[in-house]
Amino acid sequence: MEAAVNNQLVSIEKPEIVAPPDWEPVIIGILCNWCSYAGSDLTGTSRIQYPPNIRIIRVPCSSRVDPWFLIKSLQTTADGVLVSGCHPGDCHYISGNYYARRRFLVTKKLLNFVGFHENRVQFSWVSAAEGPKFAKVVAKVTEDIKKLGPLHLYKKENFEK
Amino acid sequence: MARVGVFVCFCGANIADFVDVPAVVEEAKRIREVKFAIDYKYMCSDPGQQQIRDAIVQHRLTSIVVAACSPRMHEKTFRKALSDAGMNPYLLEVANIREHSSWVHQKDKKAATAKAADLVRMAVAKSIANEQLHEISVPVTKRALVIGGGIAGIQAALDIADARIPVVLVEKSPSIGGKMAQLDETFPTLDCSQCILTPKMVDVASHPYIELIPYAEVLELDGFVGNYKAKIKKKASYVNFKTCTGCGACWQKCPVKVPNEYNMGIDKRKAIYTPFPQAVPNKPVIDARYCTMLTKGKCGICSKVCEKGSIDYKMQDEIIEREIGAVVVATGYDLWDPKPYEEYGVGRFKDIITSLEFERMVSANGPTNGVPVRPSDGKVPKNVVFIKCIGSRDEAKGIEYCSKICCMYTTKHTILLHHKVHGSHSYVFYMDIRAAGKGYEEFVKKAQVDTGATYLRGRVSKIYKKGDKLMVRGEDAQIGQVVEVEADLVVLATAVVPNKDNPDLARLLGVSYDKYGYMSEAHPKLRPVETAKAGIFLAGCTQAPKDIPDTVAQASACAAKVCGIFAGDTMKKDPMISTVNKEFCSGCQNCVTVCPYGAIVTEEVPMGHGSKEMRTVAKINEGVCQGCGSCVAVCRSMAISLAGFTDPQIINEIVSI
Amino acid sequence: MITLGLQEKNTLLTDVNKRSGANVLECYQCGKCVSTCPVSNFMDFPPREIMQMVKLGLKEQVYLANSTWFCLTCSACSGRCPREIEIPAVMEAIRHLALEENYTNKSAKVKAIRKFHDIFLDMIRRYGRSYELRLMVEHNIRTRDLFKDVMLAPTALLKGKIPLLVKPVKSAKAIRRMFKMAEKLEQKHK
Amino acid sequence: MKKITYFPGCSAHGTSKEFDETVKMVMKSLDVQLEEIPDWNCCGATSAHTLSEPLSYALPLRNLVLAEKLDNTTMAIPCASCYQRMKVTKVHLDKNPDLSKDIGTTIVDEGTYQGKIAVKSMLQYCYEDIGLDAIKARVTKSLAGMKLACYYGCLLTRPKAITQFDSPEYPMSMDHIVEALGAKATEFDYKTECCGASFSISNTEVVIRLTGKILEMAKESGAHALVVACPLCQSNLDMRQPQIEKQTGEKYNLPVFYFTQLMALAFGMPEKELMFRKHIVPVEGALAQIGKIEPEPEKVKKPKKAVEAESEAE
Repeated sequence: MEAAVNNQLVSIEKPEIVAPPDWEPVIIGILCNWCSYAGSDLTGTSRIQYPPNIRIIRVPCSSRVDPWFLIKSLQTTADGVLVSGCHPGDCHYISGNYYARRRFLVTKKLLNFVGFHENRVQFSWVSAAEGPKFAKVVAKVTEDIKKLGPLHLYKKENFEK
Repeated sequence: MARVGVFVCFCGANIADFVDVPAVVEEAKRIREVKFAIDYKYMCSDPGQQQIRDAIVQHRLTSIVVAACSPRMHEKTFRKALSDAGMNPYLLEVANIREHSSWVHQKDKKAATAKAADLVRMAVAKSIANEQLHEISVPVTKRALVIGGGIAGIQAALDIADARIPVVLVEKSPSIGGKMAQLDETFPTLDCSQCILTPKMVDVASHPYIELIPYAEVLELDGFVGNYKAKIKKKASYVNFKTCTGCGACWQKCPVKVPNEYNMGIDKRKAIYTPFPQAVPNKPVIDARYCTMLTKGKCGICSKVCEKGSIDYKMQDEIIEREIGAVVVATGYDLWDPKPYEEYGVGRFKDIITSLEFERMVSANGPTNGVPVRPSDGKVPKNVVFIKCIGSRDEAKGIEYCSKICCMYTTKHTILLHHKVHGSHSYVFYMDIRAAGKGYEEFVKKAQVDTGATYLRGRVSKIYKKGDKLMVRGEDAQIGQVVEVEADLVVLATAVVPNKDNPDLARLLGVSYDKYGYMSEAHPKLRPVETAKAGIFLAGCTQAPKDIPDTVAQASACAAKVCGIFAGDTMKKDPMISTVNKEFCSGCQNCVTVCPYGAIVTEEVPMGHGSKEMRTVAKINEGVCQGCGSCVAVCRSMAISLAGFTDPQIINEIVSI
Repeated sequence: MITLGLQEKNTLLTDVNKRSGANVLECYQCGKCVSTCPVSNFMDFPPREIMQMVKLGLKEQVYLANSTWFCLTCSACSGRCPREIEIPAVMEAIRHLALEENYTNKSAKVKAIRKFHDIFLDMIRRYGRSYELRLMVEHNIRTRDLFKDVMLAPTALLKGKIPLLVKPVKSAKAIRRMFKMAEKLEQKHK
Repeated sequence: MKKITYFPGCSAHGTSKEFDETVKMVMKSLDVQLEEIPDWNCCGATSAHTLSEPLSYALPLRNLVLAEKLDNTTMAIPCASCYQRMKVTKVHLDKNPDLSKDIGTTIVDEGTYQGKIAVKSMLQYCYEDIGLDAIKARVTKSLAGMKLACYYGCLLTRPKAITQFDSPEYPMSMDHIVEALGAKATEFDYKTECCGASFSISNTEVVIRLTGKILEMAKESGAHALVVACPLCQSNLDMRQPQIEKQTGEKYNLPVFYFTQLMALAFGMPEKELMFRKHIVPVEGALAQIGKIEPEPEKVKKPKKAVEAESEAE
């Protein structure tokens, strides 16, 4: 049913656009201050290496993430977005990450509906102690987005001209 | 027009080795709003900060970006530099080019530099949208809640109360004293535990600033630092403490005998009881599980013998509330149950006991009047084998960590055995002797040399019965041979595990805990007594296993922290909280539902200027708001914004990459 | 004296860990295995010492030790090991590695044990089942200990404890195929 | 009538014929039909896994495949060693299905491994599937008066991850069974110590040492006899007993029964058919204890300060 709806719309993903050989995706990572941001700091202090494509934005809690941020990111600068918060039950603000999760799922459905591939926006739980996990998550997201190809180029070609 | 200053740090070689710092500066200079950009070896050093201060004045900067380490590290330092130069500290943004770039992309300097430049650009963009913010002050309730009345809770309560701050001390059992009250003598000085503890217990009871609530539990904690509200359940004791004189007639006459927890079940107590003779408060309670009057409606002897008529079988649990400003959690520890050690025959052989059982037996006020005996036949043992690391450092059967105190209390037990039983001998099976502490190694030497305790390095593999002896088999790795010791009594040094109520309590307090159940400190080194939740502190074994000196030190540290919070009549609070634009608010109250702190209420405002028609809008209690931003994301009319993380700030970051 | 070189050259440790699926580095030398092991006092080096020697990379000593041959795989040690190390698997891995790299312990006892197993497998190869009388006789002949247990034989035979004949497995082909496959796989390891 | 797959093992035709026979008798009287695997082969025992890992899985695998063809849900194995090799292979294959590809090529004629049959030792089958109540119900001649030390050895309950049955340190299943037969199980601390098993022929010295200690502890526990569920344990404890007595100078005089022999005896089957004549250590002394019930000792007065284990209401 969903697929049928998708077909009726102009798909945003254009597989025929070939990325130039030196193309690297830009990924925006929106991390909560208490768990995931601290976790990403730990990745740094542990000197665990990960692909340099991610640009991190700090928010107090994953529940601060407005769907608008995701849409704006994909619209303007990013090829993919990662939102990361505390593990369920560990939210510094008691229940914020549950709201975030629910809101994220709805947003994802919307983006899907519009024609974005579901891997363009991803969600993860990374605690302050999970430095290695953060590196893994970033590596995976980067790889996923690389597979999907550029969103940005497409936009430049279609909107600027 | 914004005038931004950019300060890029080398962090010695930490950043400079993997990021081309001058290139980042050049890149920053190309941004229209950047009027000044410079790099420096250590931006956080005083000369580094001086450059920031000077530039603010010289170049009339309107916001500052420091590209250095994580803002979690030095944001406060740089904010201070700003305010020293007369600038609002919240006009600072930190670009994290160390943890997020130089340290994690060490193999690709070009990419790391490009990323650092991007991070700087994002920070500049955000800082342009920064607003001047001011710290908020919140009134404080100057009363502390201490949960748990062991030595940690007692020490914390006394220290806080001595600073003339009221304390509510809640203890689960009928008396304070905790595990320390069960000990005989303490290492490494062998001073009598009762002699040093009971005066403190009495102090607690008589202190004008301490409200002692025994036989009670904390049910709920609402609010935030400085303004908590606690609900406490006073369990029904069936004895009116106000009239009871503690004469003891009731428990002397009570016919129901049950195992005595204080003596580890070695002897019996009555269904109406005071836990031990030195109990504080020295008032009996009725154990409703056993009292036949309460279970079957038959007996009533205690009521008959009580001259004061203090017995009240109809008493109900009572729930009371207290307003408090800070909490000290001191719930102590439990001992690990050694049942999984089937190869030792735990549960089958009566003459295998735990260390605390041994401690009770050698205690002067213990069930055997200070002489250890074999539970099987009541004989006094001569050869006693002590086995350390029971459950500790044993992933297979127990827990991974070292319980920290067993090495020392076992040493103490060998000495006590030597003192109490003439001609006795101790064998200690150990893996390592961990005697790091003042006077500890000397204490071990005393046990080994003066009392001649035999130390055998190896884990015991099997215990079996031969006649009335227990044969204890283990390797002595020193000589590389398997040895068997004929033992009269075997004492297991069981591991320290967290109080089994810890996870439940942690959840109701909103504090995190680890996989074992110990509550987590905010930082393992630099904030060892704080929790991540402001105003809640940890003392003693609630946080990790520790001995009495460490526990007392930590309890006093908690007291200092509590007194710090209560030093003024108000508390300073981060201004990063939500505010409502009443003009835009549609009164849908979505924000009220999502706020995890109940910080959002509604108020009535006039429909328009001078109008008499009223409409409902949201109102944020700035004392309660913690700044999570949940309300901002759900607000349909964009009426709420979160200071420091406003929509323009974040969107600026997104579009500037 | 033993001179310890670079740990990265310690192929013994990586080989043993890989083959056994255990991690020898987890051993913290508590010695519970030693006093558990029913045959530790017959061994050149009890399990705890073998573990340490593997950590130190003392390949020759480990491969030539009789310990791995004496291990009965009774699993008492691993059941009690606080770090849950599969010690019998470690012993077996060392034994197999030593066999593959042609290290042979020349002591009479190990020889006798090996002989026994060789004869036993030989018998299975031939008949598909084991045959106790032949096992005993052949073992005595091959270890030159002709009169061992000779006192037991008459009673055992009289009591019908040891049958004189064996009923071989019908599909001998399958058995032969197994032995071939095993040899092939072992060659691969070498 | 229940039907199960039966794997007798090589020793059933030799050293442990009495085990095999009594298993068959007991199962018949408990209404269980044993279906023997056709043309089974040796499990490889200790020798296979000592010398060759692939072989130690290949040999039992053929039996497992043949067993599955019989379409029963459970296979019961009297010999502890066969049981363990079979169970180890099963657990290993279930965890690493790739392995059966390599090894499975050798048994193409028999079929492929499905992994659907449960592998149990005869002791486990009696304890778990038949149950104590059913056993108790069949007893016509109580063994009351007999004190028995139940010896499990190493392979029946260890390693826990493989066997998933009873305690690896102090199992009680066989104790419960002999108590169901009316006998008394003694507190026997050496019930899971290894007897030396596979060294019986190649390294007799070790076996004598280990077995001697087991016999000593059994005697110490006050037992009239030992009960086992493993042919290797039986032959080591029984056949080597005179040798051990000679070396230590002690007289143990402990006959070693298979638990099924005692079940058959308690079920009222004629003694003649239970093959007691096959035992090296004479059984008459132990059997004579049946019916001699000691008077219950008077309740010993508990010492004043002793620990009383009373159930605490928790």
